Amino acid sequence: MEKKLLKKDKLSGIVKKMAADKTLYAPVQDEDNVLFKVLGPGVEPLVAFANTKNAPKKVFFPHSELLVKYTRSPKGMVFAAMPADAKDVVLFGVRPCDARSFALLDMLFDQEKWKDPYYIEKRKKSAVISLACVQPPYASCFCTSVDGSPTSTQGADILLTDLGESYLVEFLTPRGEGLAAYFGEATPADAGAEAKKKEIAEKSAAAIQSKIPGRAIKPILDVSFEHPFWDTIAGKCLACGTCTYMCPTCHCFDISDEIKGDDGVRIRNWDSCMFPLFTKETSGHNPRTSQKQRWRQRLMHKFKYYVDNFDAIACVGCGRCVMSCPVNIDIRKIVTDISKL
Amino acid sequence: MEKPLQQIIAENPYVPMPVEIVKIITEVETKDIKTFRLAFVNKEDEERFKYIPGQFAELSFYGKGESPIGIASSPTQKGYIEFTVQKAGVVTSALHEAEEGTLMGVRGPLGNSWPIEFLEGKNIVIVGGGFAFTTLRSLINYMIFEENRKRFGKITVVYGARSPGLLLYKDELESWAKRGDIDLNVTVDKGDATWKGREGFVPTVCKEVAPSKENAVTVICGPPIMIRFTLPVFFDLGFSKENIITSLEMRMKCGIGKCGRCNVGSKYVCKDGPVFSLAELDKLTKEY
Amino acid sequence: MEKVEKKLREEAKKLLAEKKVDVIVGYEAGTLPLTATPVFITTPEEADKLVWNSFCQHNLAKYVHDLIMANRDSQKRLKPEDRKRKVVGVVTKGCTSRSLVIHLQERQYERLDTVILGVPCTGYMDRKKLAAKLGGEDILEGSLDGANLKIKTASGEKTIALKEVLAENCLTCRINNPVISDAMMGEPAPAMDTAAEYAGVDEFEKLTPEERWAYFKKEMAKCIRCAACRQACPSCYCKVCFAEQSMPQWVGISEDPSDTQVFQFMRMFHMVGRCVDCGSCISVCPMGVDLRKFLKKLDKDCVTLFSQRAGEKIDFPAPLQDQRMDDKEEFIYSPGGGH
Amino acid sequence: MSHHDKPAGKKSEGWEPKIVAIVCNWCTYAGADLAGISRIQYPPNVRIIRLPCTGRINPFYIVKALQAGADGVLVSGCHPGECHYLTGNLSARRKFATLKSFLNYIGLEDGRATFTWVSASEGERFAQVIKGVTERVRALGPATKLVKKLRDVDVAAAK
Repeated sequence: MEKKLLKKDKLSGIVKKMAADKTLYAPVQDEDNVLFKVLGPGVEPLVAFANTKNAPKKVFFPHSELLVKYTRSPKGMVFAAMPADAKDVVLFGVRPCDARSFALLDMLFDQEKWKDPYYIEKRKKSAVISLACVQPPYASCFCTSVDGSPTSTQGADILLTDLGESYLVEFLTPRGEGLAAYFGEATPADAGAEAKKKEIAEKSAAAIQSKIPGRAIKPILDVSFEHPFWDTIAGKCLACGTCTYMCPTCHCFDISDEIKGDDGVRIRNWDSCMFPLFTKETSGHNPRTSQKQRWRQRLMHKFKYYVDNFDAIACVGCGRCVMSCPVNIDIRKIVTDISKL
Repeated sequence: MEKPLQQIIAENPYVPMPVEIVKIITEVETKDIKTFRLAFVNKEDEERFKYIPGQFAELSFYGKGESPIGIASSPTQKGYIEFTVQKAGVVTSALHEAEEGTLMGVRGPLGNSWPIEFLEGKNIVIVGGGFAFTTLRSLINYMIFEENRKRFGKITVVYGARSPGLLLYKDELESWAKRGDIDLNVTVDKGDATWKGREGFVPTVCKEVAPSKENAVTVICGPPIMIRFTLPVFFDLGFSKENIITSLEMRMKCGIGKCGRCNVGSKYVCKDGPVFSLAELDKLTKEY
Repeated sequence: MEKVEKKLREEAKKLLAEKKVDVIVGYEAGTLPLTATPVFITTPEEADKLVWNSFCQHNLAKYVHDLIMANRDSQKRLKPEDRKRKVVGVVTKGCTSRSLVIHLQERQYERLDTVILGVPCTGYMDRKKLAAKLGGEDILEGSLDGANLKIKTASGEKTIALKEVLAENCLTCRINNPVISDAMMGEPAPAMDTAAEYAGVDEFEKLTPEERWAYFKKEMAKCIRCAACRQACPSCYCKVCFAEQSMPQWVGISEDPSDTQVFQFMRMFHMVGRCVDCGSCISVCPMGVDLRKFLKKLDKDCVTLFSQRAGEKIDFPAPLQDQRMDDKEEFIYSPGGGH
Repeated sequence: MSHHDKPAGKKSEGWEPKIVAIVCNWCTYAGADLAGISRIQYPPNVRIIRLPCTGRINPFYIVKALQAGADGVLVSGCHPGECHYLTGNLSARRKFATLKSFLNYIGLEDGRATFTWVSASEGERFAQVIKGVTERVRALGPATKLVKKLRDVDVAAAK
């Protein structure tokens, strides 16, 4: 696919132009946080090293999403039609780890047998412009341990790499090429730029210091469901679910109905396997009564079940859970400890 | 722009099909289990809702949400589907208040099913306890249907409830008893003045009936305590784990393997189950 | 602080060796720079893990409640005479001790269930404040050197005064030494700046209702309904939270603005006379919602209306448990005049 | 805080305030009865919910009523010292004092939630209270704060 060079000072203008034409999400400073949100007019998109506090998965898998509308007739429930089309969306400044999360979520939401039309529709209508990490943003980044890299193209439609003076713009997919018109000021990339990119890629991958045995623990997990090790991990866990809400790949949800007058809606909302009520049945029986079981579920889901089902680790190594856990439960340490079982 | 509802239903597994409650049967003396007969509002939805015994569906009730319930009717019964529902949570309680003629929604069929192809040509031993008899009833009605009966060997049924008043489908039990091609053993833990049938727990009755393991498969569904004591009986009779089939229950929401709460190990009960053989269950974790 | 830490470890060893406690809940060093994290110590050998420093932020009373309840639940089926008490030792600063008092006032467990290891507290570092100071730059290494933090980031080494990044609730803390304890690990700490305790609330009260509503709305819009605030709160121990009851369903679970506002409003309102201003909810909030602006108002009202502070006195009923004829009632409406 | 806060919304044409009154069984409900028996006129804008005692009122009822779209909520019980259960209303008074203050603090108009006492013999006072509260809420206009609207696709897309 095509590669171009773009002078660095041109980027902001291009992004703002896109934001004027389409719904564009970008990292934006919001009080003390950098959040991934819709870029309003006159707002500067951020291209600094830090990643967004919230994961960009919410664009395709919103926190609360309308599934079904209905009304009440004298006889009961009557289902209403729903608008068909999602809007064209551009995601700008997505980190390669987060872009990989889309590829991982595709595996679940876009399976052969059951497709999730809400997710797929939004995914189809979107283009992801990824921004390579020329330096790892955090000491807790560990993408290289979970099949990723700071310059991974997985899940992205365009990859931008900061070469110093200019960005190398790689159009990776037809969806990415659909945005080529916006990059009119870019010039074709030469071999020198490619070499530079390669050098940066190697350097940035080497700069990721934090390592965990991501794939290596799978065979251990296969046989250690009952291991006493699990008793040691979750004592201090608050069951707050912050890790799952911040995680770019966590995708568990709840469905609830709301009514007002004669109108009703069915909404799906993010949920978390960390919550005691997540699996509690009407009868009162709960297959996962303890935080130990719930933590084991979270870890197993990411490092075993997902591998079993899709041959992929459901973790992109962004380090959000490590940084946001209020009691400092560090998934890197847990995975490392498991590898020694 | 809005799409017509019928097209959405065809493309979207989250959107229920409209149905009408055409009949409500109170099954037990405690009145907390009722069978709801639902007819599709649109003919094409009935075509779309092609199911096999053992599958389940999500029932939608106005303002209350959805609840996953096993299908109690057999696909051989045309024109309607049936669900036997115990009053327990938000949706089922609302359903129990409903009257005939109420419009609601149904989403499905979901899950795998009793392994019909695997069962074909074999002797089938059905063991059910209490309220968990619903999808077994579907299977029995399917197997004894005229055109299907010859596809299966000997059919033995052991069905137990705590008391005579808690037996489901009493009329059907009577009609099955009159048939010569099904060995029906209905038992209650404790009978009453009018009860002339068997008394005793399901495991004990299974031991007495002692079905042969030759070319036989047993399909078990019931409360965990019943299953726990029944399994050893079948092991003693020589049934292999591949030939013992059961159905799991878990909290579910989406029913299509996305929402992430009903997994047992790498398998989702809603999508890969609810039906598993004991051999399959052995390979999974014990978190259910 | 080193002295306190040393004494703490000695005391913990002794208690565990003499089997006076089953577990000690304390703090150990975290895996990230400048952090401390809760730890459960069950053998004397492990006691050396315990730390006491300016990063010990959590209100450990939450774990005391959790551990005692879990123990009780696990023995539900035993005969009363066969049940065993689980004694939890807990490293306790001022706010933690007030939470313990609240648990005792609300008869969650008995005083005999805990051994309180009191520590004098001079406040903890607010990670969010520090992050803001560093402009979001990642902390590669860090240490506390006297009154200053020495921090290494990608852009170089920095020195920041600890006082500048102490949590807001600590800066104006009125009760920074434990109100109850079985043993104190050192001399009581000097008082903090209590004069400014309600400065934020006073200022907010001066705004117009529309301005206040705008602020409330804006802050609540940040909330992602993860309920981390509730989970971290030592006073939030209901077996099933109102937010999760389904019959009736009090509040919707989506991020609908009204549902979020009502959830937060009611959760906070449950803290009348029960919020000890420990900052747990604020420090765990992933989105940085300004909950303290509102919680502190409840505290102020409690003081002005009922002359009480949450968990301050053990032999006194909690404000909302108390019934008095002589309460002020200016808020009562009377037709034709007044409220 | 004064009750002359700015109205939250424009008074829409033909709008009538909806007021939920949560009252205790022994005093205020009897007072309302007396007002009825005595044929004292008062505005028809209240929907009365009877509970055993104001002490039984979960503050959530008040907030929930506001969320569901009530323009005003009135809580009324026995005067202090006259509680059928001795101290139920004293407990309630502490809850309501803080609740009202907290509602005002987050910016709700002062007149949305009203607390008062009406005894079984005060039929006239009951009518006066309803009149007063209705007028106050009418002056404020339809409630907009905390009120829940059903989620729509547009809302979903905007997020």
